[in-house]
Amino acid sequence: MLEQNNTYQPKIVAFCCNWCSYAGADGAGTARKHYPANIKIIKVPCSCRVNPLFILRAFARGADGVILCGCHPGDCHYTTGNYFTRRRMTLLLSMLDYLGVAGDRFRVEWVSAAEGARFAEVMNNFAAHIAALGKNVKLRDLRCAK
Amino acid sequence: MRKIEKLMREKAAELLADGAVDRVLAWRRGEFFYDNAPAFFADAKECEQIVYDEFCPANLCKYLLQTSSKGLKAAVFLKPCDTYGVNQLLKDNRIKRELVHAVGTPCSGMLDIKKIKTAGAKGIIKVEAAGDEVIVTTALGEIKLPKAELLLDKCRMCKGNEYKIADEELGEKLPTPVFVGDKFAAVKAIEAMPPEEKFAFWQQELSKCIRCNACRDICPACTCEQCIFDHPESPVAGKAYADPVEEQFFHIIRAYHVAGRCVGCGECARVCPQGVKLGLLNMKFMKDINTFFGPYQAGADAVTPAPQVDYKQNDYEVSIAVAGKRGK
Amino acid sequence: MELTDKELAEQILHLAGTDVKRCIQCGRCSAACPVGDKMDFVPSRMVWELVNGHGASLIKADAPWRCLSCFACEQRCPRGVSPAAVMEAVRLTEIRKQSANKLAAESLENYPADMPQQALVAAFRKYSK
Amino acid sequence: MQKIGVFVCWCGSNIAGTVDVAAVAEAVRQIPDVAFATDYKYMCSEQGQAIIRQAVKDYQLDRIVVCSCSPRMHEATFRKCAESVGINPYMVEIANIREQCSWVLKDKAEATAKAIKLAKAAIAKVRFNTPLHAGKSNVVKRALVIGGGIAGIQTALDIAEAGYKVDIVEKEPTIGGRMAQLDKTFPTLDCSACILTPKMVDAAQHENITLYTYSEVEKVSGFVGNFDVTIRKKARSVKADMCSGCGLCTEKCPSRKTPSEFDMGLKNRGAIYIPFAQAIPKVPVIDRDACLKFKTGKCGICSMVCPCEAIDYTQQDELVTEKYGAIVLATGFELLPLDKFADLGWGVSKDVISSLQLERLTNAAGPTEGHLVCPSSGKEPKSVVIVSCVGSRDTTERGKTYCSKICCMYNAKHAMYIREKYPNVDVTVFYIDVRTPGKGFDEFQRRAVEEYGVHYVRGQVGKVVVDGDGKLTVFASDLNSGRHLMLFPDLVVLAAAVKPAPDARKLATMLTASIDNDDFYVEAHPKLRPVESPTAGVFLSGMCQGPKDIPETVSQAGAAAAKVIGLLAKEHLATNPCTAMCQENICSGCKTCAHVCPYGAITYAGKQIITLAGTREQRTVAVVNEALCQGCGACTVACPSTAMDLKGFTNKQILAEVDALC
Repeated sequence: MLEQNNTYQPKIVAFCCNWCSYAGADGAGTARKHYPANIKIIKVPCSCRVNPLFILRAFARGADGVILCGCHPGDCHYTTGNYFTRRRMTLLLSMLDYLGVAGDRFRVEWVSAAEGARFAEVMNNFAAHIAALGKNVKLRDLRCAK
Repeated sequence: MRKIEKLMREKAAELLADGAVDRVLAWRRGEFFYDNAPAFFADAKECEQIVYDEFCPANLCKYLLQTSSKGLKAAVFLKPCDTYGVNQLLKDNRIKRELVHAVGTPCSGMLDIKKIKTAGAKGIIKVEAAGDEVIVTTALGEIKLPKAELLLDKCRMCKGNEYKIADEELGEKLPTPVFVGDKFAAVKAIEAMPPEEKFAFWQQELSKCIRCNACRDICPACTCEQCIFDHPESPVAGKAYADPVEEQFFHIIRAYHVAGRCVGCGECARVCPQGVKLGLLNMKFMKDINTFFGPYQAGADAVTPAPQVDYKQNDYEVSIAVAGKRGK
Repeated sequence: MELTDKELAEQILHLAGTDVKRCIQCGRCSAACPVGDKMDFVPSRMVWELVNGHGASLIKADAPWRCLSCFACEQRCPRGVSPAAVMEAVRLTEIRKQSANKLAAESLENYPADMPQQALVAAFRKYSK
Repeated sequence: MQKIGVFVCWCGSNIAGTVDVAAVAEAVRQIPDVAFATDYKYMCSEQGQAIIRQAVKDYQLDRIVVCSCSPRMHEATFRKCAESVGINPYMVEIANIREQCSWVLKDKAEATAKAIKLAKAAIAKVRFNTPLHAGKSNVVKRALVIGGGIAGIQTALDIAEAGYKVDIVEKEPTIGGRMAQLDKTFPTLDCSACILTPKMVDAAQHENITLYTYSEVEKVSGFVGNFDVTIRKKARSVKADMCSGCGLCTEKCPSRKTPSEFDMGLKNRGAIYIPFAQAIPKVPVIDRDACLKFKTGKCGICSMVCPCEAIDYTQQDELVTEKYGAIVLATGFELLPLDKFADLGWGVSKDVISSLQLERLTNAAGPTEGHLVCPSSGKEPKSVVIVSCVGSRDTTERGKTYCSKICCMYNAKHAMYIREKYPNVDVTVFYIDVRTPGKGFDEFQRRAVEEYGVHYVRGQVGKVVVDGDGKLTVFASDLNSGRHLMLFPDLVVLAAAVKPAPDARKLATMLTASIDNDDFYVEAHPKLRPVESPTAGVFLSGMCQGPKDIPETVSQAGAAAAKVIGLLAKEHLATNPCTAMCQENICSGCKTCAHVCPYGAITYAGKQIITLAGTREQRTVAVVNEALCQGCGACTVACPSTAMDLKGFTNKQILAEVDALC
């Protein structure tokens, strides 16, 4: 057994763009909107900075969930960044789903700088969703047929 | 095909003799009659060694990297499906158009020796295609087999006899195998599986891989100066790190990297010594790109930007795109 | 066991299922109420009592029994609060306390034929739980 | 060996109340290469910074991690502090243990554990930090103000007075904006036109100001100090340089079916029109949708009567491109459309009007020359009801959740207008709360009650019923007395909520300025940077940022101007050093990255490359223009061989964080 069920705390990595979602996370803090401690944020300048490799790496290292947050499409600080993110992540998510590995453990959400409360809500929902799924082991085992 | 072989030899010799090109890229007889190999020809006199028959599946376009980087002008014989690869190399700025002399070479489908052997032919001496049939000469005599069943997998999904790039064409275009049915049928079958089944399937497929890199080396879209898997600074640590991440994700990342650039030539699956169904990964991305971003065929020309470097303001949202296809 | 004022208010609030804390006491509900002038506690006052936890005063009020359940108050509320639901909750609290139906379907024939439909519907809403 | 210093801030009790800061310092002290770790009450204070400086000297630190509030708050502070002791500012990383930890968690053990994790991630990242150096970019000494209302005019005047060129783009045919429509202004009751029109003239005549009226911003590119803006000058169909502004054409125009926008639909205007007498520029425009000449080809009267031959039916839209160093958004507001308030009589009776319509009705230059009349009958009303908060503080889909701020004051003003001129007219104001913060504001509202005899009733109007004869009945409730009221006014004024101008969102997208759910522009910081947008070089002035009255608008306009002047006064701007970089020996020159660059910052050049194998080769590789690159990182992911990386957010740095957190 890796961990006891009752002590199981999912590990969740949130990639947040500096201009919208990271500011949204700050907003959640300012408004004292609670979200679980197991969500850890990594700041990136724009959601388009997030390489699918980072997400795979997080999963491989034992993350139970990965969420990528950026500005709403059309509101990207860099004008077009999140449009590319959207296409890239559509392909990635679809592929994860196709491989039967982490399709339901990866999410993309758009959270603006003004949406502090929504940031907390999105994180709470995602954390509850991941907690319900339980520990992620598949990606670590993908290439080792027993 | 013999006729075409003669035309090829003449054309190659002519181009080399004139000094119109520095090299000719063609096929040469291998150890067995069915393993014709790619070869460079620099001398008009050698051109008699050029062979062309139903066992020349290799796409020669990637060898243009070598000539182009050295500033050598090369003539290359391209079957219709091979022309997509050339366009992709041009689009990726990997070869110089002025250093390529593309010669369209008719093809009516390449044969799979494994399938011929499986069909019951033993002690094969010679194989010749004649219309819809294949005449197999064995030590025990001649047998006739239906050609359609002996084609290479990639030829069963033939894209047609159009050359997407050609400076000249040899002879008349040949009728190509007609593929009937859904080329994404196998992808759809996996998509329809429950997650556990998908996982089991891929776990089994990917575990076969021995990391020989044949798929990467043959791929006309895999043309990086330095592959990230060989590069110690890259996000997937290099071999020295012996990180399991690299092992697990090699094929996923490779497929992701060539998505939108993969021309669907099927060479990766053909050369895989372990028979990993690599096409299913590439075809999945192709299908998704077509579904989510609109019809796109990499290599159809050398200018249209790949879907991942393009966008529409009203593209599907990530969750909607994927969930919608899941049928939720 | 006798409920305290606060507990009573909580019970009513639970039954009402409307977020009374959002109320800004603008009074649109009361102004829109067709029988507001006949009520001891106008709809906004009902909500206000509930916000402040005065359950007992709600139970004592006559207003819920005058309410037509026309939902004009809910429809006009700029804050998405439903005073009608509060009225209903107070009635239910009272009715359930007696654990007996006051109105049975059979009693319908005792009513005059020209009695307005809305009055009948309202009566059954209130008394047939 | 690296020497990392970790400084854990208490932020008073903001962090220390929930996170065991000493435990965080102790935990990170155990990490290799952490040469020093401590905690202090206020790291950002002078004493806190002194601790950092001292530790750098004592322990020869080369990297700093501060566990504190959001980097958006004090990253710059700590970078400066590092620089002052000779450490490159980009060798500093912030672990956000306030907004992301102490403020969102309650359990101390949990919060402490998370804070340690976040600190470890920052330490993991800082190991891969490299010194970065900011470049320089020029500042174009010209500002653009979008919107020609009082906010835009004031901002432009202040900038122009400081000696910089300013262009105002106004979508209407004249500058002046909403304020030009008003009769009087609170709390002084001085005439709106008397204080606005001189400013309009000043703006028009100022040698540093260029007006683009009847124009819209079409396209914006570039970045702070160097914006490229395309302005569409819509065809007026009148040659501005020839027109004398005599107005003959507007009088003779036979088309009279278009409601006047300026008079809020209370009057019709011609197809060729000047919005109002003091319009600047006083040049008419032809509304091509209404004009008979454009619709049927028959007419042309304006052209015939024009003494200056200024009418030009063939005029085309003109595109002007200009470079700007700064952009000010002053796009103003409009009233919430009241279509969903038919229960208050809107759209049912002509005598239910909006506050702005009342302004036009009482304005001496308005459609009735200042005579207050009921629009239905043209007769003077005997009693008037004013309804506050129509669509404001409304969380349903009908309205806006916020308080529109100005209505309480203008309701009092309107009531006074009426009582002043028509002492026999009864005025009742229905309100939820009367909110009058501001100098002399409460006194003003009290005057309405005490001196002018305006009835104030606490309670919202429930409905306004219009009977067959068009008579109005107002049902309301007096909450203070519990009394039900039925009033029969001749005129009902709805104090509609304010909302940002409809093109605010479109402009926000063009400028990548942040916008909130109600379409108000978001300021960089609500308290510390209230007139700046988070997008560098974009400033906010007036109502487009949030509801505010004229005095506030003018002060904000001045503040925005001061910020613009501060920016334009700089010869150079330090560019963001976190730009993309190309590892040339890996770059294949595939040009994929250039496709995704929004700034055109990537070009290709033939270069002599030393390959990984050590040989020399002539190859085409990507070259990043660091002045143009804004550091989004799109190229880094587009690159299949990861030859592109982003300084400050390198693959290694991000992966180190991933590894530390997983």
